[in-house]
Amino acid sequence: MSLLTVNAVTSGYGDMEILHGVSIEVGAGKIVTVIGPNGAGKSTLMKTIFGLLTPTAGQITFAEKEITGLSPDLVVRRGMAYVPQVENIFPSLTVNENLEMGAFILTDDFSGQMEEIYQLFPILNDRRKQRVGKMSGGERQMVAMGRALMLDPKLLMLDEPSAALAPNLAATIFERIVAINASGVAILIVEQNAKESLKVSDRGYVLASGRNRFEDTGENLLANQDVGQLYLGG
Amino acid sequence: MDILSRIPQLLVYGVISGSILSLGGIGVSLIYSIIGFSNFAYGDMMALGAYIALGLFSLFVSWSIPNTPLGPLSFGFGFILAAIFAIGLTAVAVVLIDRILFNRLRSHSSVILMMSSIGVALALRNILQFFWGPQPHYYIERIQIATVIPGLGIRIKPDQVFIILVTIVLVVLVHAFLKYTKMGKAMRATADNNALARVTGINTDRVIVWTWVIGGALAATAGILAGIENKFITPELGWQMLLSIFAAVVLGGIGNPYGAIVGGMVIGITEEVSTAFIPTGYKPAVAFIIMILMLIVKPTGLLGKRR
Amino acid sequence: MLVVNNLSKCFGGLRAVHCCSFTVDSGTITGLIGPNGAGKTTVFNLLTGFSNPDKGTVHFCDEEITGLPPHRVFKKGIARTFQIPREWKAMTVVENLMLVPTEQLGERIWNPFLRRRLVRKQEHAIRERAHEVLAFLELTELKDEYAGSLSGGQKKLLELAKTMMGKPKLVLLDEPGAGVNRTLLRRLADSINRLCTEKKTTFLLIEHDMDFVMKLCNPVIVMSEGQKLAEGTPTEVQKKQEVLDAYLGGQYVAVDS
Amino acid sequence: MDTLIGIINYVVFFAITAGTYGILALGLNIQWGYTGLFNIGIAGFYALGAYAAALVSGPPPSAWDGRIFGGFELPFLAGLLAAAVVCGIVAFLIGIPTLRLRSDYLAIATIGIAETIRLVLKNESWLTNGVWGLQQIPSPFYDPIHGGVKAFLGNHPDLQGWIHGLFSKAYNWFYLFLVLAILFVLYLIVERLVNSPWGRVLKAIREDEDAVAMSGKNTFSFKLQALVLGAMIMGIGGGVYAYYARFISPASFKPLYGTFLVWVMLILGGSGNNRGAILGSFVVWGIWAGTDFLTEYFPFSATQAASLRIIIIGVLLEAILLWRPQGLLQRERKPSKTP
Repeated sequence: MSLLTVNAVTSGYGDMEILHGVSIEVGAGKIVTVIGPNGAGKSTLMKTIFGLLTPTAGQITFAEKEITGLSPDLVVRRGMAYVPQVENIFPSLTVNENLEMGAFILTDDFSGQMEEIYQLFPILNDRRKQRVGKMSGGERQMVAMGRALMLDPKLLMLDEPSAALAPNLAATIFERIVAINASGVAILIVEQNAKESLKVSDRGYVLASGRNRFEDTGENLLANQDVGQLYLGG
Repeated sequence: MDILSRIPQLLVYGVISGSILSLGGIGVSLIYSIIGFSNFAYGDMMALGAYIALGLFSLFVSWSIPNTPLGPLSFGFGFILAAIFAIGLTAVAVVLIDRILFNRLRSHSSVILMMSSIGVALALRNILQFFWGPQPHYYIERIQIATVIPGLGIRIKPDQVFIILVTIVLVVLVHAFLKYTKMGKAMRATADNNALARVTGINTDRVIVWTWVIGGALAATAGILAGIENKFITPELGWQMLLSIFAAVVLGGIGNPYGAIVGGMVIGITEEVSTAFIPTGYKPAVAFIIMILMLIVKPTGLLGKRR
Repeated sequence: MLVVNNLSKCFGGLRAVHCCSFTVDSGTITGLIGPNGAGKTTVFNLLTGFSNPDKGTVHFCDEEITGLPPHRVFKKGIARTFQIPREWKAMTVVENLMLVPTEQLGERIWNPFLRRRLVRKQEHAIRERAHEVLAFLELTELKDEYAGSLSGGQKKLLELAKTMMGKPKLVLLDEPGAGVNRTLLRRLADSINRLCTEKKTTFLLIEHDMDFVMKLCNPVIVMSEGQKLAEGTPTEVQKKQEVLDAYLGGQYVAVDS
Repeated sequence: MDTLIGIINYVVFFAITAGTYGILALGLNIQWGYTGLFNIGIAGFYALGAYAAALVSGPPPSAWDGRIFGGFELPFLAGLLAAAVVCGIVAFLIGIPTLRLRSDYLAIATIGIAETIRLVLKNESWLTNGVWGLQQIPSPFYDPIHGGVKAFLGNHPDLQGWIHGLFSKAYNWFYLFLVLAILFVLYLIVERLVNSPWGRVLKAIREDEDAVAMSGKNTFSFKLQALVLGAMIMGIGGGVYAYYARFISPASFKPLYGTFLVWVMLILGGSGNNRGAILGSFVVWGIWAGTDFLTEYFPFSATQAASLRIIIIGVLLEAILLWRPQGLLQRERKPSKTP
């Protein structure tokens, strides 16, 4: 069953069109990675799905309802969460407060969900009262993911979760992503450094210059020499 | 020797005016960090609060709501009730101004918001002047006798103790609000990163309304307390304090409400102590010079973050 | 022409550029490619004085320019563009170009009065130069448009035009092709090519559109983890396994604090 | 006939004041319209210029004056020069700590300097004569013109009444001519500057300061020059006022109202356009003067009427910001000549 369907979406900033009809699909409970060289339109795709950019053509369907052009706060309520690549935490708030902000739209008790997140990221458990601004890149990324998970979303979208992280930390992040997925959350990742991400993915898409180029299982894409050529042209 | 002996007394006066400056400074800082501009109408929002309290108080007197002085204070229940209503009404008025004006200009640069706040400042002040005239109005005309604190030789009036206590209570309340309530945290989050706050599902428009509510309430309180301390109010009451409030905010680090408290106290005390050495009329200039020195030494202020 | 030796720069705990060495030969269009975060833009910033290197040297035309402030670097003959075009929106295209030349007499407040004729003469020369540049890039019809009303691609061309105003020896282009449509991209590549052959301008450019790089650049320098990983003709670079690895799984070294 | 004479005399008086404001608006236009500097201490520079001119040109302290300084009885132009120089120095000192920071700081600092200037004028009697102000500031060529006309009219009592009415205020005509001439010269100077490469840098700073710095220009220096030059022009405006009023005191300078009126004039006329600045000063001064007549029809006290006028101007400012932010005249776009 498909959770998210992006169908021939065209989008961009102002008069600058970046996506020229991109289609992807995320099944419920799956991990999907979108890779591609810089400028391929990966982040633009994320922002368009989440309603930060309005598509000029195409449809986006989520949980069997159309969400094309819906504003972010409504998309959040439908069960989708988004972790931007940079500036994805509130630096002057503590870990606990960052997580609480993730649950801003909830009116009922969310302490159970919060405990689950602390179990998922034990490093954060000891630092609940610490200001996130003083924490390292890897810990910030975990806070950002934790914040996004507070609403118990059906789909978690991560924009380059391993960017600017040391390799061992990046490995930890991907390990956590698998753990989050095991609890039933579908995950859509955008990555430039594709290997780690494709290893854990059920399915992968390759974008180039705002268009779909390849689509296959993660393993097959890793083995596909043509994908590499796409990065290097020719 | 004579000058030095006056300093302890001046320190006490400094804490009193510093209290009022701190309250104003917190409001200016919150508005700056969350809404993103220096609000030059803040002083006149203070005056608005003071006049609404005056209006309600005379109304309550005409309704024979009792105002027997509470203990050693110069005012009683009727005045306190008027003040509380005035604080609420000022908050409402300030939110209305935002809806009509600032909210619609928010897509422009912060300089345009600053400019429009100057228009609001003059309009508010002259609305007060239109209805009440430029002459001073008295809350209570009774003269209060200062008590001398034995041993120290410092004189202080019960009303002044009240001002300091109200300030402490409000600072604690604002701190608790920002620290422990959901809306307070959302306000800090919005100040940190407005775009992320929206992505997270925080209703930033409601955050802005709340910011004005708190900013307006603090303005009214500061205005009323200034009226109690001065014994009278004029439409220029807030404007006369605005420069000192801005100096306090810049000193503490613009956009940091805790810095505003520190800055308010420093400015309040320095202004009062300076009167031992230079003419009283130069108080605002003293604040201004401290501010300029701070800008030269460390533009981010005492508690400011480096950007 | 440009010799970069052992350049290093750390931001916080992050080694953005680490012992990076390469050279750019006169008369070439050199491509600088590499995965995200490889340190390419940081190298540009270090070359042009927008940040100072922790270590290493930069020589330009046999002269050391390490750590010179931007305007001095500019005067030595190195111009650059930025990833995101920064045009002066409410000024016309011509005005945008005319602002660029440094040391304009008329920028001293008294000269428009005291040395009016000289200022006029210089202004006339600068205007002609701007018209020339616009003609060269086939932008003449846009000269009196407000820069803010140009399309994304036209703004990129304007950026290139701005660098040309100073007759630089070396031009650094940061992602000239990003957000530019195919037609304009071809024009951009053509303009760069003509500038190189006709005006003898040397180019060093960061670009992610590989077709663009492969067609235009020779040689190509590949950066990864803040270092030079490979260098060669486009086809040579394409075949190297380590380059592919860098793109698909490379992580640059970070000292996580 | 008398009403007509009255109206003519009023119009002359009106135009003198509007022209003085036009000078201030030109100064502000350099700072805000071309460079984007947010100065809200205009009244401070205005007052400073007026006092500087008065001290340079006025008589030495008299026996009952509190001041012990000034009164050099220097000519008109020397006074205007002093006004410009003093304002320029103060602006320079304010600009140094604030122009590298966000625009809020310049705003707060300029309002602070205006307030400080006001306090100095009030308190430093040795220099300013305190609240009593400076008197007998000589209007240029007052004696020859006023005296000459008076003598002529005295010698010709047979002339009709309206001629007497009209010419008894002849000095105002001369002063109007003087104000307009100064305004025109300043306009030419500012126009030449903003259309020079210097002005081009200012406009670019207004659009995107960082990008100008990246082009190798010292933006701080340009901003400082614009602030200083604008303040000098404002100082000249103050001087022009002082020579006409012949008496100035701290009460002549309402700290915020003056500043505010000039801002509304510039915004309404069209910031970034010098003709707009001058047009705006005449239009807004017209509205200001017009509301004076209007309020007479309502049963308001004098202070109420004054308040009402400021409220009207305040609402006008907000209306412009909301609905016509570009003002009456837009920024000029000069087509480039093809060689």
